[in-house]
This record gives sequence, structure tokens and C-alpha cells, in this order.
Amino acid sequence: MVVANPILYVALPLLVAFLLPLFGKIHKELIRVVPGLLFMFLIFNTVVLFSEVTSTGKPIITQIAGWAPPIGINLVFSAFSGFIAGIISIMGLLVWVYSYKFKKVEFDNSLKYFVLIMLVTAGSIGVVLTGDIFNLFVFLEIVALSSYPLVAFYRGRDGAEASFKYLIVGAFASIAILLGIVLIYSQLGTLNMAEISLRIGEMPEKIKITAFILLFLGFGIEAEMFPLNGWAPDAYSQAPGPVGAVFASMTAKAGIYTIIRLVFTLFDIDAGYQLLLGMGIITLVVSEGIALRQEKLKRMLAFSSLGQMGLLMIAFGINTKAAVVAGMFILFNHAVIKSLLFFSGSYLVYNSENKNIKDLFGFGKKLPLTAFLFGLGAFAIVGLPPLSGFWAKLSLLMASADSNLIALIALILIVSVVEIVYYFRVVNGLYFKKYTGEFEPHKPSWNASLVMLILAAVIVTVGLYPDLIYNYFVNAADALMDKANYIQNVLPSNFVGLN
Amino acid sequence: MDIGRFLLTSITTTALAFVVGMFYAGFRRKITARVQNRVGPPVYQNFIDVVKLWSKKSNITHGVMQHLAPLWQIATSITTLMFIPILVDSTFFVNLTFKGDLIFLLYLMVVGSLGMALGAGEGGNPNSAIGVTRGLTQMIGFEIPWVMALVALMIQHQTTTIVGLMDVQQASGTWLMFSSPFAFLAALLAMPGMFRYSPFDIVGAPAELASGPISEFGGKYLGTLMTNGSIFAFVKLVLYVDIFMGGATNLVLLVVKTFVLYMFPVLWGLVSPRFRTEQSVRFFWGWPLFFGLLGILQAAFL
Amino acid sequence: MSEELMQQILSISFYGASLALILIGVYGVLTKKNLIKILLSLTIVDSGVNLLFVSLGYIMNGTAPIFSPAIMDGKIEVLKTAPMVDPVPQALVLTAIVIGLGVTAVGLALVIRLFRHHNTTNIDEIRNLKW
Amino acid sequence: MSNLVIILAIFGWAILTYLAFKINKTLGNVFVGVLALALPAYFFTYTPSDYTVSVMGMSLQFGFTSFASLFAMLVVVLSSFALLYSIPYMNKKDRLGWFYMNFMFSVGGMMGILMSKDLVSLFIFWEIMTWSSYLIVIYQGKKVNKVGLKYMIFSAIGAYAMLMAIVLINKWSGNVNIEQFFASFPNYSSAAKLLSSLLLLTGFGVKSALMPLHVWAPGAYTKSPMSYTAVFSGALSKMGIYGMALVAVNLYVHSNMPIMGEVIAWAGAITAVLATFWAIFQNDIRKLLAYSSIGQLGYIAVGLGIGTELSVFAGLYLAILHGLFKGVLWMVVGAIEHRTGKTDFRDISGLIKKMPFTFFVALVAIIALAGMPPLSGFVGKWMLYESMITSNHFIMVLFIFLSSTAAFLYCFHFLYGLFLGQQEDEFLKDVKEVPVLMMIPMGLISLSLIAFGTFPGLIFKPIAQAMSTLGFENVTWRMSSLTNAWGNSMFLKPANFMFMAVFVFFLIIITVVNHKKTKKVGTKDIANGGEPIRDEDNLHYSVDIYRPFYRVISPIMKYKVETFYKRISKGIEEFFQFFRRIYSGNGQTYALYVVIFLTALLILSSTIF
Amino acid sequence: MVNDKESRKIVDIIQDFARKSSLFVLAYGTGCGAIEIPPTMTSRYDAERFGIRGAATPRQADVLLITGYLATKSLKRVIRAYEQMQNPKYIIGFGSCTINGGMYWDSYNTINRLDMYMPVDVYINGCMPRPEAVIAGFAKLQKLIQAGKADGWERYQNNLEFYRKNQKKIIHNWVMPDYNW
Repeated sequence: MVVANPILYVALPLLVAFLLPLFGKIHKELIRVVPGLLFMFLIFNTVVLFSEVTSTGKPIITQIAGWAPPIGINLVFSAFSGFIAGIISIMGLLVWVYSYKFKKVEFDNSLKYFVLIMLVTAGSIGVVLTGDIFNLFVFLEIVALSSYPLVAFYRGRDGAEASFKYLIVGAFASIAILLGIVLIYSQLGTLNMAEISLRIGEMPEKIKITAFILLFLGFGIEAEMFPLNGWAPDAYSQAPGPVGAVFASMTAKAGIYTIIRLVFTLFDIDAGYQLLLGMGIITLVVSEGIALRQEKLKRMLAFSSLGQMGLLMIAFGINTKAAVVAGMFILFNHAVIKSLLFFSGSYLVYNSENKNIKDLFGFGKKLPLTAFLFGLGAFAIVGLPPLSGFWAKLSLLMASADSNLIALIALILIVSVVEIVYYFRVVNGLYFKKYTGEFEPHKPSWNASLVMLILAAVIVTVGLYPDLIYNYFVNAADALMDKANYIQNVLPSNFVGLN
Repeated sequence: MDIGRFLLTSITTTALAFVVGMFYAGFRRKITARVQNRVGPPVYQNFIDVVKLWSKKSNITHGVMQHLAPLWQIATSITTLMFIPILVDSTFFVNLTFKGDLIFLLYLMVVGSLGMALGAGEGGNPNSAIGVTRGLTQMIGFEIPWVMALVALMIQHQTTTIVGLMDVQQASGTWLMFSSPFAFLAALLAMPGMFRYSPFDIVGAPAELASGPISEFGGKYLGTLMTNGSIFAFVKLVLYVDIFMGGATNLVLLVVKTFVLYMFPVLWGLVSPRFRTEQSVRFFWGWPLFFGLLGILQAAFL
Repeated sequence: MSEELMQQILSISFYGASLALILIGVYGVLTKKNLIKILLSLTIVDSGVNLLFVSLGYIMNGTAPIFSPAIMDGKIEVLKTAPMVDPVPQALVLTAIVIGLGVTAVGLALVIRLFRHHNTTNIDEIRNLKW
Repeated sequence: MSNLVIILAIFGWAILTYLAFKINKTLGNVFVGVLALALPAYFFTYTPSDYTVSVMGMSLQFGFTSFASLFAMLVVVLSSFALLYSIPYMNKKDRLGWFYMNFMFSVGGMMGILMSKDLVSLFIFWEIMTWSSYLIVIYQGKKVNKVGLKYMIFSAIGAYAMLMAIVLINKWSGNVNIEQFFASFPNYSSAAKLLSSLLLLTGFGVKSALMPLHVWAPGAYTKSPMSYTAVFSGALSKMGIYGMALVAVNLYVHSNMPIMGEVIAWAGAITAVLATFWAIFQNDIRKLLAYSSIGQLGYIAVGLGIGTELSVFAGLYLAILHGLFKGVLWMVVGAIEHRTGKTDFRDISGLIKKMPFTFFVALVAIIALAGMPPLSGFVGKWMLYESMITSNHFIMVLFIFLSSTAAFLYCFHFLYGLFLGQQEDEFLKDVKEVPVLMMIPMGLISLSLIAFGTFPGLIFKPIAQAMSTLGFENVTWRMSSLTNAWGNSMFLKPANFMFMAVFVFFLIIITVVNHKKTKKVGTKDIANGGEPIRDEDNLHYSVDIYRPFYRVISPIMKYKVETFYKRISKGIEEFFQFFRRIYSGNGQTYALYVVIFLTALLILSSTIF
Repeated sequence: MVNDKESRKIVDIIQDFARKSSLFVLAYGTGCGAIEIPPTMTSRYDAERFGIRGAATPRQADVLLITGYLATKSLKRVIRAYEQMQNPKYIIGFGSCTINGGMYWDSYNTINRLDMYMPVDVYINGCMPRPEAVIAGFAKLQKLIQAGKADGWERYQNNLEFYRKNQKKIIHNWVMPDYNW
């Protein structure tokens, strides 16, 4: 394939990001148009590559600079990583459409905004596709470095504060990841993930575990795991509305991807799964519980997002095929539904100073469409059928039942009740509290409405007919679970172990 | 069934009930007077009262429900009467006795009160409504021990019909009041409540409620109510006699048994002051309930 | 002093130094209240890690890392026999330094923004977002 | 045509109705009317056929069992009547399209539940029913915030309990098919039996408002428009009963776990007593009926829980009947609300003068509710009592008797407070009888209540067929007589005809005698110590009228389950209020957490890994 | 004493006998004479042996017993009670006050002659009359009833305007509904 290539995922956004100021010199409008074209191309790329992957049943491996693995850096487009990359690029397009006329952005701001979005996209997809652990670190840092300014994008808010917290914790993450890489490299002398995975047994037990813990910590920070996610609510709530969606659908995906790779592919530590499961449970309970007591809408959404991440960790921590499939489903849902919530929610609190939940009381009549879509998103995320959230929850529950985790089922369901409580508080407030008149409702622009409607349509369609995309989940799960196949595909056929 | 014969027996039964009931009421007044060291009215005084009420030259009603209220009562009483065996193995007073059972009777017996309650309610007199609420509240009280007694008998003898219970007594030769004494005690203690005699006459207390539910009823309506009262008293007495005292083989025996039974609420009432509503409910949920429980335990485990 | 002993002392001092740097940096991040000091501490940690990384590949008297077939096999044993410094850590550290620089730069920009907004650089006073 | 298509057609029609109301109100009303007529027309002529859909590797099956079609009959009849009734009732309200759409969604949901032959699709339709009813509960928007939330939370608790059960059943039975679940249930371990059945019961118990899961019901029944509440309390709550009957009968009777049946029955009995007590002290008619509904559902649960042939029969009969008479009563309340705008006993009295038809149907329904002969309620009560007595539930029978005797209190309160008593001009001004379209549903259902009183065999037939699905083959039934397990019979025809004959006889006498001298006077002309009542005096005595009884049972009434739930939820919230201080807002603290986490993992690494 | 006995039907005779033998008394304790009612009804004199018993409401009562003076205030209530009674109904004026005002003859707020306002069938003299006198009064009333001559209620009906005029002289704020029976 000439046109479609995994490398384009990384290269093109980076290229566009750096060329965007130049485009701006040619014509101002190009700043806004070009990213859209890029995202469309990325989606096209995804479609082509995906069809190839499904037809051959093998991942597509691209070597950068012609060095064969394990020496050279390679990109792996498998059913699993490709799926996440696809979600990221589609969500990127939607975010672009949404932010096309988001607020009255000055030329400068618009430029910065789209450059940063491009960088986040490049980083996130790079994280997902790369087959080299240091490269993964670099991409993570790209994501982080471009996220800091995005969080602090608005001057009026406390974005800088949130961003600074993110920065401190993110720096710790990068240090931990780097240390982990150092440990692995010092023992195995390789950075290729497939080879590490193959030879992880050669590492002394102590060092292996230490490396695992360090990486777990670093990736855990990116994946918003409980005690490490102090930055997340601040960042979610202070970033511009679409950026919240970006975090939920891109960076968080990249973060959870890293931790999944860590546990599933890189290391062979069984307790890793349990650790992931345990941390997932703690994250879920704590985040959803705290979301119950939030006064601010976006902060509430942020904590809910953290809860979803916990759910994801649980799904992958169970480590059966069914659970992984469920995890993929939740991952997909989280991207779609949480984006819808962030999109519509940011219009609901558009003019509000503090973004308090009580500021949007009575908006159901003022902004009927936005409020309705927010309600739909709330219905979907708590898992009411026939919306897509239900199937994800059902498959996760069935998977945990298959693994005899009965208490876990009860826990997830209890937490879902908590989820219902705080989401329906908002929905009830939207429709049945009196409009205070303090804040003028702000009508969403047509492009924003379009995006929200598309997302809603996806939620409903998938909810009515989950088989539409269910097979992708299964394929992705297969690709993830089959470690041997991964190694075999990535490493050259003549590669024999070092010993 | 021969319709003519049925008409004959049912009318005879009703007439019997009416006459006996009226005389019982007269005796009650007479006995009350004697106990109070008075002469008292003649025993047929109630007949005169009924005739007078029917001969009133004007009658007041407040609407349809008040018009129908006495009918609920009297239809209830007479239907109930039809389902109760008057005499043991009588070929004459058969009526509908084999077509019903105790649960039906239990329910049928309250239909009248509720119809009456509605009629009283339509009168618009607050006193009536107060009386009705008291009456209904009191009903919750006495129904429980009464039902307990019946349930005890039913589960002990594996039958839910009166006829069945009478057959049991015929077969064993013992009255149920002796073989199931606790159930009988519970039922007996519930009886004054059912008759609404003192101390359970708060429902229609003349001095404070202006006779309660019936305070808007006069003339022919009151006459119907009095008629019904006497029939219904007889019904209840015969029911008790049938269930607990083995029924009666002839009319004389029936009258004797019912009269003796009737003396219990009458004499108790004579020496009792009036209970308040909650006091009477508490009373019924005290010893009678306890006896009822004992009766059930006896029936279930002995 | 034998070469091996020298090597050991060296590596211990490398490790010790980098570990000390990391701990000092972490201590700084956790205790200093000034935003800029926190950033400085972060860079100190970074330096520690970089030092650690670079010291992994260092071999006493090693030659410059020029491509040779031995490396193609990717064996560490080969590295030990051939007196050549491992080039990969150096390349990686370069990247890491760049990233650290980026983080510091963004951090300083944020500090300026925060100082304008809150008129202070004390991290304890910048707590608008909580709970 | 397969069944699933019909469900989808209802959903589609709901959306079309919504759009039609966007265009024109009349057009929308036509759409509503068409569904109301088409639903029974289709249902009573269709031929069942099974249909299977495969979703996510599960095969979902649809099709009616005869047990489900019994309930479907109730749903169809009640909802089509309620839809007809809605047209004039909802006329003056806004956002009609939204209302009718959700109405039809919930009807479709109910039909879907009954059609589902597997647990997953049952759950899906269950949730559709739940959220559509939730949307209607909050539709009127007056003080619904807490009510809606409560309803949603309890529904969610129930639904999730059910979901857990479904998931576990899927594991234990290998699939989610209902019949196979029943077939494999005897092979479960005893813990599995207990767990799955308790969870399912919680799920179904919430919808059927069984204590202590009833907390949502009074509010939800009260706040939704009355035309919907007729369906809500009449049919929707029966979905809980449907599930409970399936579970209770199939599992506990046929798998030898009578203890669970006892649990249901006792829960039902206690519900019946307490809810009735609560109903007695309500001063709002909607609240009164809501609690009464809860109590009535308790009877049904008792019938299903005891699990003998007669008791299940009684339970099903009562379920159908409760749907009918409670449907009428809610419609009556709706009619009153429609004409007077009030629902509080304080503000209404003496409506019999202006709304005699409404009074008549209310009277019929109340008599049926109270279970008195000669109307149909008695049949159910009789069977229930007899089944309890013949199966030696002698303490329970007292509870039920206490409850149904106490029910007379609120029955009287309902009729008296609204229709009888003082006819106050201020309340009756501008009040008139309801429109014909509202009369028809009420009248027809009342007629059926009267007919079933003497000829209950009319609905015994479908019930007997339904019983065969539950495993009671060859249930004998007769047109107008009842028989208990000891062979004692009750003949309805002589009893009812006798009653009516005496009634009519004396009616003639009392009407004819002194006819000319009988005068009707107003309710202001009453004997109250000679004091003339002025028009502005309000002597209507209907608020708080059961004080004495309250004093008797106040020791019980002091304890409310609701306070318990409130304390729990408050405790949880307080806990997390404290907990959220973890996110202190200080970046250093977050960094500290990272370090602590790392240290903890490193220290514990030897034990974890 | 009874002259037109031939004109009366047998039914009327039975009815009059019943009316005579069953007198439900609405005792209106308007004045001091009410204190004589209890001894009349209880064991010493026992009026119940003549079929005389108390009625709680005017709806059920046959005889309105006005025990003593009538204040202008209580007159209204008495009239109201009387009008609520069912026909045939009788009034017994009890004590001197009902005849001519008695010791209150010059009081500003009592009426002097009861039969200006209500149709009295039987007066019982005395201040106050002993129970024996009361029973004698009842016996007199019974005789009148038996003879069909206790027609106070008919007089009231026929001469309503007269009574109303007199009543309205005393009762200034007339709020009573129209006459009904």
C-alpha cells in the first residue's frame, strides 16, 4: 500500500502541526481547514489498513528507517492497536468539527489550539502504534507536553494551576517510566517490546518486579489510576470543552493502552493482572463516590471519567477473552459517550462562571437539544438499554461472572447506582429546577450540534444493534491476548532468542 | 330448586328473625330497666317504634346514597340469614346454607356497615362521619379475634363451611365451645363489639355524637334500620350458636340458646362505661387476641 | 587499583550519584513551596535519571560507539568484550534531555501565568481547584 | 408477522406520534386514538409465532407463553383504555408529544417484557419501561426532583439486582433462556439457588413495590399524570408480579424450596398490612391510592408466595383485577383532578352532585377493591383466604384479614371525602361531569368488574391457561362457583342474586312508601344542635379522620423504612464528602501520593508478586 | 272528646296508637327546667314505661320539649330544630316561662309567649314542674295524639306566615334556610 501506511498516523499530524503556521500565512482559513482534511485522511488510512488487517488476519508492521526489529523502531497496526487508533482519529475528526467554530477564536488562538490538538493526536496514536518502548515514552511525553498548554488554554480560568499540577505529576510519570526503561535496558539490552516480551524471563526477579512497578506507576499516572490521578479532575474541568473530550477519547485511551500493553504483553507477571484489577476497583469506587459529591459539572464528568477508567482496568484486569472484549466495548463507549457529555455539558455551562451544576438548572427548556443530548449521554453512560452503554456493562458483568467474581459484579452494579444518582441529579436539575435567570443560555453552533447528533446516533445505533461493531472488539481482543502471535509477527522470522 | 318453596322458607325465616330479634331488643330494654330499678317499656315496644317510624308523614333524605343505605344493611342481613342454618338438619329452613361458607359470611356481614357508612356520609353531618370512622376503627379491633376464632375452628376441622362445623359437632357430640374453648372465648369477647353494645357504643354515642351515623336518618329510613338491627342481631346469635353451641334441633332450643348467648353482651353492657375508640381497639387486641392465638395454637398443634 | 575495582567504584559512584540526585529532586518537589524551586527539583530528578541511563552504557576506556557487527547481535556480553560505549543510552538520554527541557519550559511558562493570576509563587496558595 | 416487529412498530409509532404532535395537536390525538384501537384489535386476533435474534453471541428469543399473554391482555386493555382516556384528560397540558411518546414506549416495553423468552431481552425491555416511566413521572415537573430520583434509584437497584442474577444465571445455566433456566435450576448449588432467586426477587420486588422496596411508589404514582398512573399502577407494577410469579412458582414450588415462597408471602403480607395503614392516614387521594396499590400488590405476592394451586390462581386473579379496579380508580382521580384541579381531601367534597357517573364507577371499583360481595373483588379475596387456610398459613391469614379490614377505612375515606359529605359551593363551582371519552373507559372497566363478580369464569379461563405454563396442569374452574382444597364450595350466583333480589325488593318498598312525603334536602340542612349552617361554613369532616386509629398503631407507624434509606444515603454521601478531601488541590500532595504509591508497591512487592 | 272517630280509617287509628305509644323526645335544655328531665327518665319516675325515650337528633324525634324560658338567641336554634323534625311532631312547653315569661316576664332578652312563635301542643305549668307534672303532660299529649288532635305541626304549616312574622321580630339577623319538611 502506498497511500495508507501506519507511519502516516504519526508523521502527518506532526508535519501538519509544524506547517500549520505556514498555512496560516497563505490563508487564514486554512488553519481551520487543514486539520479537518488531515483527520479525514487519517480515517481513510484507518479504514484501508483495517480492511487489510481483517483480510490477512495479521498485523501490519512498519519499520522506520529500514532497520528491522529489534534494532529499528517499528509501528504495529494490529486489530487491537489499530482499533484504538481508529477511535482516536474518528474522535479527532469530531473534535475538529466541534471546535471548528468553538467560541470566537482569534487567529492566534486557533492556530495554537489546532497545533496542540495535532500534537496530541500524533502522540496518542504514536503511543498506540509503536512497538518500541522508548518510542512509546517519547510519544507519551509528546502527549503530555501538548496537553499542558491545552489545559491552560484559557487565560480566564484556573487552567494554569491545573496544568501545573498535571506537569508535576506528569514529570514523575516520565521519570518513573524512564527508570523502568533503564532497568529493562540494563538487563535485556533491548527496547523492542516484542523482544522484551520474549525475553522478559531472563531478567532477575527483583529487577523485573521493580521495573514493572516503575512502569506501572508511570503508565498508571497516564491512565488515571486512583491515587495517581490527582491531576485529572483539575485538567478535565479547566480545559476547554472539546479538550475534555480529547482527554477522554485520546489521551486516556493512550494511557490505558500503555498499561494494558505493560501487563498483557511486556511482562509475564500474573499478579500484574490482579494489581490492575485491584487498582481498577479502587479507582472505580473512589472516583464514582467522589463524583457523587461534586458541585461542578465538568469536575463531576471528570470523576465519572476516572470511574470509567477504573472500569476499564477491571475489565482488562480480569484477563479473560470475554472480559477483554467487554473492555474494548467500554473503551469505545467511554470515548463516544463521555465526549458527548463533555460536548453538550460545555454548552450547558457556557456562560457560567463557576460551572456549577446549579447554574444549569432549568436549561432543559432553554436549550432543548443540548439538554436532551446530555440526558441521552447520561442514560447511556449509566447503562440503560437500548443504548450502547448497556451492552458494554452487560458483557463486562458476564465476563466477571465467568471468572467467578460475584462480589465484583455486585460492586460494579452498586457503583452504577451511585452513577445514576449523580447523573440523574443533573438531568433532573436540567428539566425540573427553576431557571435562575442568572446565566444566559448559549445556543450551540450548527457544527457542534451536528457532532453531538452524530455521537448520539452512534450511541443509539450501537445500542440497538451491537453486533455492528462487536466483531471488531472480538478481533481486537484476540490480537491483544495472543502474545505469541504478536511477537512472531513483529520480530523477523529468522530471529532466534539471544541465548 | 323450587322457587315457590324457597320464597316461602326465606320469608318465614326472615319473619322469624325479625320477630325474635325485635323481642330480644325489647327484652334488652326491659332487662336494662329492671337492672336500673325501673319498670321499663313493654317487650313489644320496639314493634311500636318501628310502626311509628314507618308512619311518619315526612321523610328527609340527602341523596341517593342515603336512600340506599338502609337497603345495604337489610339486604346484607337477610342474605346472611339465608346462608346460615337455622336449625340442625332441618328440611324446612334450608335456604341457601349449602351454597356458602364462612369467609363469604365474614365479608358479607361487613357489606351492610359499609353501605350504611356511605349513606351516613352523604348526609353531610360531621357527627355521622365521625361515628363512621369510629365504627370502622372499632371494626378492625373486633374482627381480628373473631376471625382468629373462626380460623382456629376451620383449620382444626378442615372445613370452611358452617354446615361442616355443625356436622363436626353432631358427630362428636361435643359443642365447639367446649372442645375449642380459647377460640370460643375470643369470639365471645369480640361479640359486644359486633353488637356495638356498651362499652363499645362510642360509634353512636347519643350524647356526644347525636347518635352518630344514623343522626340524619329518620322516619322510614330509621324504621328500616331498626328492622335490620333486630334481624341482624338474630343472625349473629344464630351464627354463634351454630358454630359454638352445636346449633339447635328445634326452634325452642334455638331461642333458648340464642337468648342465653344474647345475655352476655347485654349484661356486660349494663355494667360498663363507654370505651374510647382507641381503648376499645386496644381491648380487642389484648385478651381476645391472646385467646385467639391460643385457639389457633390449639387447633394447629393439638 | 585493578581495573575491575575501578569499574565497580565508578559504577557505584555513578549509581549513587544519580540516586542521590533523584532523591534530592524528589525531596525538593515534595517539600519546597516555591513553584520555581519545584521545577528546579524536577530538573534535578531528570538529571539524576539521565545520569543513571548514561552511566549504564559507559565503559571505562571504551571507544566511541561506531557501528560494528557485534552490536547487530545485540548482545551485552559482546559489549563487555569490545571496549565500546553503548550508543543507545546516549541517544535515548539526548531525547530525554530534550523532553526534560520541554517540560521545564512549559513549566516556567505556567509559573509566569500563575504568578500573574495569583500574584504568588507559593504552591500552597494556589488551590482554587480542589475536592 | 413476528412479534418483535409489533414491538418495534409500537416504538416507531411512538416516535411518529411525537412528530405528529409537533405538527398539530389534533393529528397527534388521532395517532394516539389509532394506537389505542389498534392495540387490542391486533392483540386479540394475532397468532403467536416465535422469533430469534442473535446479539453478541447470545440468542434472544421472542414469543408469547400463555402465562405472558394473560398479562399482555391486561396491559393491552388497560393501556388502550388509558390512551383513550388521556386524549381529553391531557388536552390542556403541553409537551403532549413527549408524554405520549414515553407512554407508548412504556407500553411497548411492557409488551416486550411479556414477549421475551430470555432474560437479557426481558431486562432490556424492562429498562426501556423503567426509563420511559421515569420520564413520565418527571413530566409534569412540579416538585418531581426527589421523586424522580427516588424512582430511578430504586428501579436501578432492582434492575441491577436482576442484571446480576441474569449474569450469574448465564454462567450457571450456560445461557439466558428462561425455560432452560427453570430446567437447570434444580441442579444449582444451594447457595446459587438462594442467590439467584433473591436477586431476581429484589429486581421484581422493586417494580411490584414490595416492602421494603416500595419507597419510590407513592411519589412516582402521585406525580405522573393520572391517565398514565392507571397504567403505571395497574399494569406496569404487574410486570414485577409477572416476574415474581415466574420465579416464585417455577422455582420454589417445582424445585422444592418452599422457604423462598414463604419469604415472598411474608413480605407480601407485611406489605399489605403496613401499606394499608399508611394509606389510611393520607390526606391526598393520590397518595392514598398509591399506598393502597402497594398493599394490594402485597396480597398478590402472598398468593404467589404460598404456591398452592388455589393461591397462585388467586394471586393471578387479583393481579388482573387489581389492574382493572385500580385503573378505574386512578382514572376517577384523574377525572376529579381534571374538573376541580385539586387532589387533596381538604379541597374537595360532595362531588356526587356534579359527577354522579364518576361516583358510580368509583363506588364499583372501591367495592371491588374492598373485596366485598357481590362484586369481583370478593372472588379473589375468597380464593386467597381459602388457599391460606387450607395450606395452614393461619398467622398470615390474620395479617391479610387485618389489612383488608383496615382497607375499608381508606375505601370509605376515598368515597366519602371526595363524593359525599358536605357539598361546598366553593368546591363545586364550575365542576361538571367528565367528557364522554373519559367516561367510556371507566364505564367499561366498571361493567367488567360487576360482571366478574358473578361470572368470574370469564377470566378464569385465561388464568387457567396461564397456570399451565407455570406447571399447574388441568386447573379446574367453573363459571360462577369456587372450590377450595378441602372441597368446600362457594356458589356466587345464589349469593349475589339473593343479595340483589333483597336489595331491589326493599328498594321498591322504601321508595314507594311515603313517596310523596319524602323530600330531598341539601347537605347544609343537617341536624347540628339547631345551629343553621351558613353557606360559607365548611363542616366537611374528611381530613385526618382516623386519628384514634393512629393513636392505636402509632408504635408501628413511627418507624419508616424511608428514614433508614435516607440515613444510608446520607451516610454514603457524608463519607465521600470526607473522602474527596483526598483531592486536596495541592500539586505537591498529588506528587506525594505518587511517591507513597511507589514506595508502598516496592515495599509490598514481595507479598504482591 | 273524640268526635269524628267515624271519619278516621283503621290505619290511622293504628298509626296514631303507635305514635302515641312511642314518643321520642328531643329535650331542649334551654332553661332551668332541664334539671327535671333526668328524674323523669330515670328509675324514680321512669317515663320509658310509656314508650317515651330520648332522641339524639331532631330527625328522629317526635316531641320537642322546651324546658323553660327561651332567650332570643336560643329561639333561633329551637325553631331550627323544630323545623328539622319529621311530621307529625309535637311541642311541649315546659314551665311557666313558656306560657307567659314567668319570672323573666320583663327580661329584655327572653320571649314571653312561646305559642306566638311555635305551635305548642301541651303546656305544663309550674316553676318548675315536678316530674309527676311532666308525665301528666305527656299523658295529655298522648291522649291528644290518640284522638288525632295534636295538630300543632299542621297549624305551623298553615299559619307559617304568622309564625315567621313573629319570629323575625325577635330574630334580627335571619339566616335560616327556607322551611322544609
